[in-house]
Amino acid sequence: MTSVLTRPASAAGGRAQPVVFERGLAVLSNDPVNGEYMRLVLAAPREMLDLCRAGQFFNLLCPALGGETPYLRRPMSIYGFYPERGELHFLYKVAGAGTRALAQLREGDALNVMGPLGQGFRIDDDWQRLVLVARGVGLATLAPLALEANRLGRHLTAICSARHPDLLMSIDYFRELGAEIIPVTDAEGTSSLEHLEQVIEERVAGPGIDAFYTCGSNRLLTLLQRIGKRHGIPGEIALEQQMACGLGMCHCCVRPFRKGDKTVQLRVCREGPVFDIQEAMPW
Amino acid sequence: MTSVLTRPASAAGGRAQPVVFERGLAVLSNDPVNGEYMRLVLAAPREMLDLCRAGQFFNLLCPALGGETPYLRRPMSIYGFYPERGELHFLYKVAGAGTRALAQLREGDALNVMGPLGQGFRIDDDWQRLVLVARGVGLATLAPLALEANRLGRHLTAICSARHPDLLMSIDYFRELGAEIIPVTDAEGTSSLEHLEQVIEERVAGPGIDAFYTCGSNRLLTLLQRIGKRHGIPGEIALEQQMACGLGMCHCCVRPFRKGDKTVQLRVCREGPVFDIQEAMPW
Amino acid sequence: MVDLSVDIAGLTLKNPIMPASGTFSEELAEVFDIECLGAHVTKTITRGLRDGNPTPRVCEVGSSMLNSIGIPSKGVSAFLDKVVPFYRAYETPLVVSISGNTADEFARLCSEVTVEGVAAIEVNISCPNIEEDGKAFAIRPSSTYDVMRKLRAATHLPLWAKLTPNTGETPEVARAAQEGGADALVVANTLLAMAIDIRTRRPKLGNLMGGLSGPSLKPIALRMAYQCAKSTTIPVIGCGGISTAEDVIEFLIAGATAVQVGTATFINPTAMVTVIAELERYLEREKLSSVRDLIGTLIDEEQKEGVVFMEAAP
Amino acid sequence: MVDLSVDIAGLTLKNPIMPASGTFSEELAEVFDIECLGAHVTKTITRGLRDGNPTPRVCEVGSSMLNSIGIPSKGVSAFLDKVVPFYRAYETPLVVSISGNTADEFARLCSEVTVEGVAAIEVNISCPNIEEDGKAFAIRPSSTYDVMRKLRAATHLPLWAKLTPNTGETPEVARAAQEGGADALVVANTLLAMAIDIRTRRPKLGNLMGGLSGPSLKPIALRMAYQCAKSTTIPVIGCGGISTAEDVIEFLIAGATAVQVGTATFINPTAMVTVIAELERYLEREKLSSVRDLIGTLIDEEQKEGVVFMEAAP
Ligand SMILES: Cc1cc2nc3c(=O)[nH]c(=O)nc-3n(C[C@H](O)[C@H](O)[C@H](O)COP(=O)(O)OP(=O)(O)OC[C@H]3O[C@@H](n4cnc5c(N)ncnc54)[C@H](O)[C@@H]3O)c2cc1C
Ligand SMILES: Cc1cc2nc3c(=O)[nH]c(=O)nc-3n(C[C@H](O)[C@H](O)[C@H](O)COP(=O)(O)OP(=O)(O)OC[C@H]3O[C@@H](n4cnc5c(N)ncnc54)[C@H](O)[C@@H]3O)c2cc1C
Ligand SMILES: Cc1cc2nc3c(=O)[nH]c(=O)nc-3n(C[C@H](O)[C@H](O)[C@H](O)COP(=O)(O)O)c2cc1C
Ligand SMILES: Cc1cc2nc3c(=O)[nH]c(=O)nc-3n(C[C@H](O)[C@H](O)[C@H](O)COP(=O)(O)O)c2cc1C
Ligand code: FES
Ligand code: FES
Repeated sequence: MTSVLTRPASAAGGRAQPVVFERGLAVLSNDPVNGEYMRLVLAAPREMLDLCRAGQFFNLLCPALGGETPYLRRPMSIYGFYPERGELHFLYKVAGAGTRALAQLREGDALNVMGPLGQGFRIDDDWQRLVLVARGVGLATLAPLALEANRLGRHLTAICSARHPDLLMSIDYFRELGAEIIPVTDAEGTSSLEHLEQVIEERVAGPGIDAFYTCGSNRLLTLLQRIGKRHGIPGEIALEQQMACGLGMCHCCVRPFRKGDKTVQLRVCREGPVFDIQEAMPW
Repeated sequence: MTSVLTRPASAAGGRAQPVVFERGLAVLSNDPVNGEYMRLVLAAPREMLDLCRAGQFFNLLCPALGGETPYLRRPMSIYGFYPERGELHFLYKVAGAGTRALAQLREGDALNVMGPLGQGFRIDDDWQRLVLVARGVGLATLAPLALEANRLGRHLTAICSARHPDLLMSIDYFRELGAEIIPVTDAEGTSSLEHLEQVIEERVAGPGIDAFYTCGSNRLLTLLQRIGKRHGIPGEIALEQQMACGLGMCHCCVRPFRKGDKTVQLRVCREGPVFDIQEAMPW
Repeated sequence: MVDLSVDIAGLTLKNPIMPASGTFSEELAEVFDIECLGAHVTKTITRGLRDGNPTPRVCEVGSSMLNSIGIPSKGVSAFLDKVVPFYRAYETPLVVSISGNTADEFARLCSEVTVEGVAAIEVNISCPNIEEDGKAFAIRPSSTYDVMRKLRAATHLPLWAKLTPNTGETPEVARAAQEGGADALVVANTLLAMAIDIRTRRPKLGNLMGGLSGPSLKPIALRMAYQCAKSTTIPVIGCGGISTAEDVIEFLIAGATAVQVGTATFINPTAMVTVIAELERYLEREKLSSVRDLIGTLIDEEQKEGVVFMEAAP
Repeated sequence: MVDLSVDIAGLTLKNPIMPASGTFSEELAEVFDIECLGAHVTKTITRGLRDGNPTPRVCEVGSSMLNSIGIPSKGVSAFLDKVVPFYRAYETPLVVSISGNTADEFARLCSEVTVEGVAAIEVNISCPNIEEDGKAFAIRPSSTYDVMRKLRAATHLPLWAKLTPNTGETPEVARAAQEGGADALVVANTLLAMAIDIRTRRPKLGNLMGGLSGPSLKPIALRMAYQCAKSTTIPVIGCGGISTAEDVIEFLIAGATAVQVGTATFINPTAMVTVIAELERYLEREKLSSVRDLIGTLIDEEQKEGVVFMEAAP
């Protein structure tokens, strides 16, 4: 529907204003990125793109195509948003019915999207040296963070992990945005936790790290929690959970978080998908 | 599956043999015939076409196309079957979800059909002068009767009724097969029951009529029952009813019939769709 | 101009379309102006704090879904402090959904939410009654009657009793609810169901089973709405699988005075807005001046002996 | 070679796939060789002649259907004279489905169909009990137990009790059926539902209401099959919305020993043939030597307190 630029506080006395779009967008392209991933580019209106933030997501109404009949919407991180060009990008892995249907979309088809949704990444003023650690499709979620870091003139190191060098995505993208890349792969034996810990510790000792960013993986979470605690480095993690509404209404997307000595259930779609890395709980 | 040439008696001691096909056929064409009707031509195997009889029908698994999701199969009379050319024809009116989906089929698409089903028209050896009276899409059901009559060298008169001369279908088809045509239309005021009765009575008095064929309409049924009784002329009617299985299993397609002084429920898909005209009951 | 307003036990709704409990919250106001709805219905709360069920809490089944959210609740005081004030900014009547595992706790909550700004209380009697065998109150007429009596005594606000489809005695339960003091019936909640992931051989829901909602539920909920309208004299609010104006019309013809839209909002967040607009257009096309002219207009005399009280199919 | 055979109370089926009553008859033998099925299950008969319900008797709802066929019956002697002999030509066990509106009539029919050529009797206790309030026997544990006792006394053949989903007491009814003498449970029949044609404002079924079958029913029937397997010690035969091998596997994992395929045969007359072949391929792929290795393998310990006896969703 319509939109305003800031997300209103829900509990305040006044009425909430519409800030979330639900709209059919035209597909500009939908191409394989490598054997496992596809990039979907949609034409989006400026006022929608102006609202987008790195780390937020959209809830996509996957079409009934190719014999698939996905019912619920599918959440997808914003892979890129370009208000100047009027483009909204997603990077996705074909997993089940919904993404199989997405993969059938052709130029000119329409896709109904709802968003932007959720809380994006935080980059505090004094966080100058950022490090992101991600694997696989997690890079989709972290990619726009590189754009944002670049816009804000921060230094970003991207530790990109994959099974095989062929599957390392977004590297060029990160490089273009001036990020330093550290690729690690299973095939080359460089992606083990021990090796990663060593690489990170060297940076902490050397140039220094002001904040960590990661997503999705339990192993990376515990590693970064440990290093973060050890050196007092803050960080954020983007998490996933099954969703229905994507807006905060249904409470199906909760995960447990540590708040002091209590465990609280927070909604990934609303309080997240980005959370404080120390509050997140391994699963 | 497989097939044999004759329909086995179900109750007999031996095992029944498969005689009904369920198969995906390629669409050869699917074109509008006039504003309201479409003709669908499928490529069918010889052994299926050899089993077809005028008056029988197929149960079509309408595809999920154009946003339609028909679930049950849709019964359609055989409009034409040409073992020599390997063609199976249907003539249909776009009514609801199933036929709207059918209308989306394009050359080369596949359509799953099941059949041939039901009992076709009877043409006894001493029935030389046949008269069919039909309206609208009913002509689809009666068309192959003309073919059969032609093959058997019988004389056929087709009284074709429609709202408007433009909607008179199959006339050329009947004419090609050597049938005599009597068109009647609402627009010209020639389709009233009184006028029809007069036309038919003249033929009874003149060249004579050995058997009547009609379908679907209550008004035509009662008219032909009356004339048939008056002159002792036998006849048959093809009837419709909502169907699910099309085979005789579910008993959803029953209609009441007079058998002597009793009323019995018969399955349109199995004992029909063609019934003795005097046994049929107006509805 | 057609008149979309309906009356539910003295409460006038500007149109018969409202959200179903648990599928609506303040957040939807970020998508459209929720003042356009007939009523606002909040997620069920309990008196105390509750975490809700383990995840995964939802899954897809065909073109419908299962959920086992449970009733995570921040408790009644958080609700009164934060949620009720949010809705005060709207003129749309606020309907508060509550539940409890014992009749007394339930009744106590009922009186606690009887505050200014609340227009009616929806009592979710589809929740387990732990004082008996853990079956929902609304599975049996007797437990329905007993809990409704206590709830009735606890508030002067209109009471909407929300029934469960997990029963073989819908008409009897509906009558018991009316006799116990319900002013309207919400028909119905989700139907107990299950799905298994054959690869992992685990239930698709963390809670093993959950409630079916969405299009698959529609013919069942419609049957129940009809049964309830036939067997009581209080307004029925249809709920279950409604996603289009045609669905709404089906429920109104069956005898519902209003409807709730649940799962459809997840698929299409503006579903209710569209439904209101299309309902209005339909009435104009049909030359009906009021939506009330549709209610209970099913032509069913031929089926007089019917199966209103027959719970057995074929 | 994988072993597809299962044992239902002493009766060995060569595979666990059989048709559901009312969706199968001699005519299907014209489409494929029905000797490939695990069993043949006939349409329910009653003792006397019955016409069945008014038309229309079926309609489509979403990707499922409603039916109100009723039980048209040519009576028991026509059945014994014509139907039973047809199936004697097959080695596949014949299961005869019967029903009655009073327990005594039902039991009498049960003994009348105890003839050579019949391998088991499926008792459709989802039909109305006219001696009580017209509710189906299988809606309540007490009426289930009473009718099963009489049926048990009437035959030495294995008795399969077919349950209804129109109840809030599935586990209790299942236990009552076992205690009353059932050798197996068929879970389940259709769910009472309704559809309205908004143009004519008439019910889409001549009988006003009818039973829901097809994919929409699957998650409900699966939940019931699981509940029955957990709450009794006799084999459960799953039924409801099964149309693919994956559906069958879901039911087997939930605890069903065999399954019945109903509506799917209307859509795809060779559905059962395909399902048998695909089930075999699945077992080969999974390196399981017997289909029996799948039965009841649901990993559900984490949900120990579960909701096996909870009939209330959210
Ligand atoms: C906030 C968020 C952002 C995401 N961003 C991306 C992204 O940028 N690229 C990408 O490839 N994937 C992303 N995912 C995961 C993506 O949502 C799932 O891969 C997708 O929903 C799978 O749908 P499917 O129908 O193909 O698979 P199925 O397995 O058939 O899905 C069945 C159901 O499970 C849900 N589901 C399955 N996997 C996940 C998952 N990992 N997280 C949440 N729900 C899931 C589906 O939404 C659907 O409801 C994100 C998930 C979340 C929660
Ligand atoms: C034996 C037989 C032969 C037929 N031959 C032809 C033919 O050659 N050409 C043609 O155009 N039509 C024919 N019909 C009618 C045709 O089956 C329906 O028009 C068609 O099923 C409508 O489906 P729909 O989804 O478009 O309409 P909807 O109205 O959406 O259909 C809803 C349901 O009602 C059923 N239905 C609707 N109308 C009829 C009907 N008249 N008879 C039986 N079921 C119906 C449908 O099959 C479906 O299950 C025949 C019917 C029968 C029984
Ligand atoms: C995610 C979810 C949560 C729900 N929570 C509640 C609830 O808290 N209280 C309640 O009475 N019903 C609850 N329901 C049931 C709905 O209010 C509604 O009765 C049901 O979903 C059927 O309607 P639908 O098919 O339109 O969704 C919930 C349903 C869903 C899908
Ligand atoms: C047309 C039709 C007729 C039926 N007749 C009977 C019957 O006579 N006896 C019976 O026990 N069940 C009957 N049933 C129910 C089925 O046996 C089965 O329990 C139900 O349809 C659910 O399975 P499905 O979803 O696979 O169809 C009938 C179902 C249909 C669709
Ligand atoms: S998906 Fe509904 S609350 Fe998060
Ligand atoms: S359609 Fe099933 S018996 Fe005729």
